[in-house]
Amino acid sequence: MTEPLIDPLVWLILLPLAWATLAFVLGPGRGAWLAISGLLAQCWLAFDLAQKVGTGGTALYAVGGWGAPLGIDLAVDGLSAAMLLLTQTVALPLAIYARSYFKPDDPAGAWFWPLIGFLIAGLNALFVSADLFNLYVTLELVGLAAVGLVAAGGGAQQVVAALRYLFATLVGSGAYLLGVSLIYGVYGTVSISTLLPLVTDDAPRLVWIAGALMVAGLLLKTALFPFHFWLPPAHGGAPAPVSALLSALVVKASFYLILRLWLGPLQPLLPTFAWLMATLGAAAIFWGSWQAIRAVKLKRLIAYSTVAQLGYLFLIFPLLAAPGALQAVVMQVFAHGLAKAGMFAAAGVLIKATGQDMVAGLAGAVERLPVTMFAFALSGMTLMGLPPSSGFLAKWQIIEAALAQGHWIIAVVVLAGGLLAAVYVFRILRQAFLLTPASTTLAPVPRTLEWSAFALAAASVLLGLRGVELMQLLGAGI
Amino acid sequence: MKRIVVVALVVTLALAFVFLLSGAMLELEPAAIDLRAPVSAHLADSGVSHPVTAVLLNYRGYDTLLEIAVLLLALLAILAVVGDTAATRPVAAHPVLQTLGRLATPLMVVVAVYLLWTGAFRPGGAFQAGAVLAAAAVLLHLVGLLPGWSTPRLRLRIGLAAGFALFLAVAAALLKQGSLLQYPPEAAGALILLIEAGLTVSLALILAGLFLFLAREEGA
Amino acid sequence: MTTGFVFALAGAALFALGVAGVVLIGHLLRRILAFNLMGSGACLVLVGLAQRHDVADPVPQAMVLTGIVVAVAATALALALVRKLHALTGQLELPDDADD
Amino acid sequence: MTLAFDLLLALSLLWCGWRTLATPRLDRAIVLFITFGLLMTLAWARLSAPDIGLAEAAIGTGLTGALLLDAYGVLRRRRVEP
Repeated sequence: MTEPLIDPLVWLILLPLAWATLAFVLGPGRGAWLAISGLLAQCWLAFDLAQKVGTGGTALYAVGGWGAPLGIDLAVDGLSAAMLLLTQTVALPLAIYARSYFKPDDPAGAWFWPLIGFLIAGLNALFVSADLFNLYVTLELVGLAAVGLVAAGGGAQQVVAALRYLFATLVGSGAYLLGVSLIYGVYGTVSISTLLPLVTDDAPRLVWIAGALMVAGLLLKTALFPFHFWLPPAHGGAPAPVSALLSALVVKASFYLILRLWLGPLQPLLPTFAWLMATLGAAAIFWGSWQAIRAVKLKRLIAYSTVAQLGYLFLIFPLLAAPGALQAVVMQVFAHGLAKAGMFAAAGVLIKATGQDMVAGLAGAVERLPVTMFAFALSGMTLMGLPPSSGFLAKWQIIEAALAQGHWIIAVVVLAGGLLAAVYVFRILRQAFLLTPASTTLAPVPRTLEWSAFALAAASVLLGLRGVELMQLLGAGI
Repeated sequence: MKRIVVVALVVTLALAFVFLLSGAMLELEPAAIDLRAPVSAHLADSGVSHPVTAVLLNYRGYDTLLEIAVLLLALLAILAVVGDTAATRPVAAHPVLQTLGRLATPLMVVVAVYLLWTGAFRPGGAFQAGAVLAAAAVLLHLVGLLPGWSTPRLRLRIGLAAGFALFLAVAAALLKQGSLLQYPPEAAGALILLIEAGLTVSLALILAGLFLFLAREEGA
Repeated sequence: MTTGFVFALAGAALFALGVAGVVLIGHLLRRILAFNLMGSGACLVLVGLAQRHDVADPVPQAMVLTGIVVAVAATALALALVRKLHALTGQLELPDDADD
Repeated sequence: MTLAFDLLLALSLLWCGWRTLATPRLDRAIVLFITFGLLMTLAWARLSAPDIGLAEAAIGTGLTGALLLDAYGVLRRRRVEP
């Protein structure tokens, strides 16, 4: 255990909990500045932690001083440091965006600040927890916060979406909990580090069932095809800053946990299902893209694009033995996280300006809102995987890993997915380049909204030029 | 027709799952790790003598911290969903019921205090105590003595958040001399009792709030 | 056959019953009941299986206490959403996803 | 003897759970669910887990039951006088 790693790790959990509670006490609609300054500090903490992990390797932290298996351990390595970094850097611009997005008397914004505080605390806690039951509690924290954000102050459609999301997320965490129960029954512990040497490939049948239950529950939460039914209404129907947070971060949290189990305690068992995962991932790419291509509503389209982009994450499971595969998947998580946050933020600007959520209503947007449309195009570039964006880097690495192991079919799927993404991105851009119909008037939109969307989108492209640092962080030990 | 196929499929899957799971459970060997030994070995240092409370508030106190966050968050999400509505007057119940409510409340408060205090060495503790207090509030509401709650004012918000804030503050303060939530053995008992007392009040308010914030929207 | 085993098996069956209920039942209040059955089932498995030799184990017991509180939090949120939906539309079932 | 009691209790739990979902009337389903909670309390007692029994009775059954009954009452009132 290296001493100086400790503080940023713990404060990344305590700080958002503290400002969330304080924002709640301050009352409805208050706490924006509190949240933004909190997130600013968290960004610094996450960078600090990443730097320390990059040089010092992994660290273990025993909460309460007991140590596993009696107590709960927190653990941080390159993968979790990277996820923490992504979470804080996406959340900060979105918080600035949200402050301008919600008008003071907007019921959807009344409890937004404490809710995202708990959401981010849950995410951070999830990324560093090394205890299967503690992970269950963090999953519930994230899930309930996300449902609350989707439903907040909304109309019937939002409530329907929230209910569908709530049942999906509850069944998902229920299955995960049953899996954890079985693991405890078999081994008498839920600590990941204690389990590592105990689980072998001749484990009792119950452990296989437990693994299947946990992964199935998490797949439902990650909305992998065919479990994606709840995602488009929830991500498409929520207010724009919420959609951005959900698509960029929340679905990645359960994916991260699958990856963590796969590389960790369940390693001897799960590779049996690698090709099943990859097949579902490919199906997600095709189905999600197809639905995005024929979507009528703008945010629906972007939500279906999330379904498709999540598919790429699952393509790498058969490749995980190759050295570059983990880097590829984390790059895809970053690329999609930044680009999708930027795209939903840009969509929020367009909806505010045009007063409607229709793809057909975008005519003339390029003329009137050039910054926003540029942000949209940059995000689209990353989603398609055009160089020099981080999306290109991610897809390149997946293809490289696939070809190195002779799985050319995966490379074909990646290329086809890029082409399909181009179709739905250009559908929007083409509409936006049309001349403005004389009758339409656009409502004025705060500059902050446009520029925070732009910052996220630009980051998704620029990360492609600075990918090496991220790769080094991941190399620092998993 | 399609419905019948779906039902049949789900039922078959459920039965197969139970069959598989039961079979696998029955062939189980004893677990490799037995946590009962370390739980009782460190009980003297945990500040309480009831093992479940020791696990809940000391060994795995971090779980409990996050769990209180979940509870506070659920209340928050409910406030966000229900939106802003005016509080309504409750319907007064039969006088006999009201008298019963008046009599039961102090009794329930006594039970709650007993449960809180006894949790250190016997079954009981903050959760059960808070739940009993919340039940008293629900009872008072049902007999018409306590109105449903509207958007919480500052005092109520402080009450709702205080238990969690106190827990969080203790956790952070303990960082100065050890790791997160690492109680020094000699102070563990007092700190746990402090946290539990705070939690009892806030848990009672939150659990009652889950009911009373919902109850407010229609007065009948 | 010990007490722990009996209730672990019952828990497994309850979990399956609950999941089947959430999947098959349209009425939202009943779905919430089904979700609670599912949660109770998982809790029974956690304690029952750990205590299959009938010796009490405080660790899973404390975990179940956490699980019960989380379940009631989720139930309350679900009920709030159902009541809001009913107030807005008069419906107690989820409509088909309109945009697909 | 105790095994017989446990088996009986487990079967009642399952039956109660099943009826909760299958019974046609909603009010009866909720009452069955509360009964289910009380049986769960008994089960926790049998598993020598009195802490959970207390919490289940107070929170899992008491509060959840009150929430469900309250929701049922509101939904029915709305239906009667729209």
